Amino acid sequence: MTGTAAEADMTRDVRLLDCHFDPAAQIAAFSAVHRAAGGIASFIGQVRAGDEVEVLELQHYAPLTLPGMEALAADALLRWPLEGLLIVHRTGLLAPGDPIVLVAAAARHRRDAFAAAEFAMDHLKSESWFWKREKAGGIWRWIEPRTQDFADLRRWA
Amino acid sequence: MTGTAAEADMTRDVRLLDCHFDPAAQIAAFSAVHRAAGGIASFIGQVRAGDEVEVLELQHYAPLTLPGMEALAADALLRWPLEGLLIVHRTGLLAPGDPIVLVAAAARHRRDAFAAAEFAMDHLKSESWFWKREKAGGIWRWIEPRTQDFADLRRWA
Amino acid sequence: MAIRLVFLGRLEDAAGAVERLVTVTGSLAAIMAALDPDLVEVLSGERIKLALNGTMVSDRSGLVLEDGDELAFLPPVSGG
Amino acid sequence: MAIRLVFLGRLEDAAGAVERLVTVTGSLAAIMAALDPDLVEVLSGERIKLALNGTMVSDRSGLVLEDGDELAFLPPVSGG
Repeated sequence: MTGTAAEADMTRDVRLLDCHFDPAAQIAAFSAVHRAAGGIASFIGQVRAGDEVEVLELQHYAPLTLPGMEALAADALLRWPLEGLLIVHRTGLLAPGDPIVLVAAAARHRRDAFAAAEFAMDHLKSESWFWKREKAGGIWRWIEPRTQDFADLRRWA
Repeated sequence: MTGTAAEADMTRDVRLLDCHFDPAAQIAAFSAVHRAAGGIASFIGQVRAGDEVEVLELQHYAPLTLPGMEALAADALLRWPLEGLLIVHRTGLLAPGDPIVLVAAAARHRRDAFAAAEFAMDHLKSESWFWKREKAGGIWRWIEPRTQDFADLRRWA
Repeated sequence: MAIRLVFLGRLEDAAGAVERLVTVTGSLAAIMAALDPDLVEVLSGERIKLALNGTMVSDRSGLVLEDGDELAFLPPVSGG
Repeated sequence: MAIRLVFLGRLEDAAGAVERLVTVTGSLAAIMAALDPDLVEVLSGERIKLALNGTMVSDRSGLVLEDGDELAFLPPVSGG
């Protein structure tokens, strides 16, 4: 179950990565491609530093996870007039401070860019095929989705 | 009326720049400072490339513009539990593709980060002391705010 | 003659492994009968979803598993 | 004995300059009387706001301008 990378056209770029990535460098590359866009909304999710968590592991299931992310991106592109959408998600072991997920949406109007980025994040959080566990004090513990994540998701129904 | 830079504490970083800046590098630096945050929502506004616009000029009024941006940042920090807020805005002459504005909000929960970034952008667009003109076909033309910008602003009233 | 069972997330702990080959085919009930009853109870939880060869299963009672199939047990996700 | 007038945005075009010194003090009406009537009409538009020494003016009729003051005329903004 190692990750694979997939790039569609210039509009949609969805990647599952099993090693560290640099969100700012990804945003820079994405901006360079979408210079015609008026704006780029993005979200970087990272492992919180300063908690007692030592390591975080993100598990995925290859037959479902990347196809599900691709479908999510396609859905967002149908809902808003976007010039580009980037979704990058980590799998494997992560340390405090490491980026987990990056979503960036380029659009002519900022409202569309913000909405698409939030939509993608809400669905990645509670509808995508990832399972997360944390190690703290030497003990691994599986994480269940928060009630808030389901509430966030219902906004788009 | 040249721009000045102002940095408050680590939480609030508001800058008015009269020369080019690199939004991705700013996001990288901001992320590095706020490693304890769960997420960082950001927005990059840039001069659209591919239109007929040759140059864009952003004028400000020193006694009002930066103080107004500082007050906006303070307001956002009162409204949402943020770990950090960055607002960078250009003045002067800009070319197609150049970044105009960057807003980044770091928060424990992504909903707060997104809301604060959108709030700041909506207010920068229609309530901050900037005047914009574009040169196309050799002719300068002052830009008035769009009706949509006022509608966006009313969401926060 | 085997099918591959995949246990995601916390189900890995219950099963003692991420994957397991069982030399049984046929209905879901037949597969379950080959597993430890404690594990079967966990796998039968109402929040556990199933995927057969990468496609979500909507009708468990109609499942017929054949040689080479992969059946995944999916607990609630926690991504991002 | 002068006050500085600042014309922002499109008002710069109407005034022919970003800034202008006028050697008149007193009320806003007294200042306006020293300017070209066409410019006065533009500056009197209901969407034009005023700032005196960096503070927004709420009561124009009560304005008293003194030597060294800076009065800015602010048309609708268009930022971001």
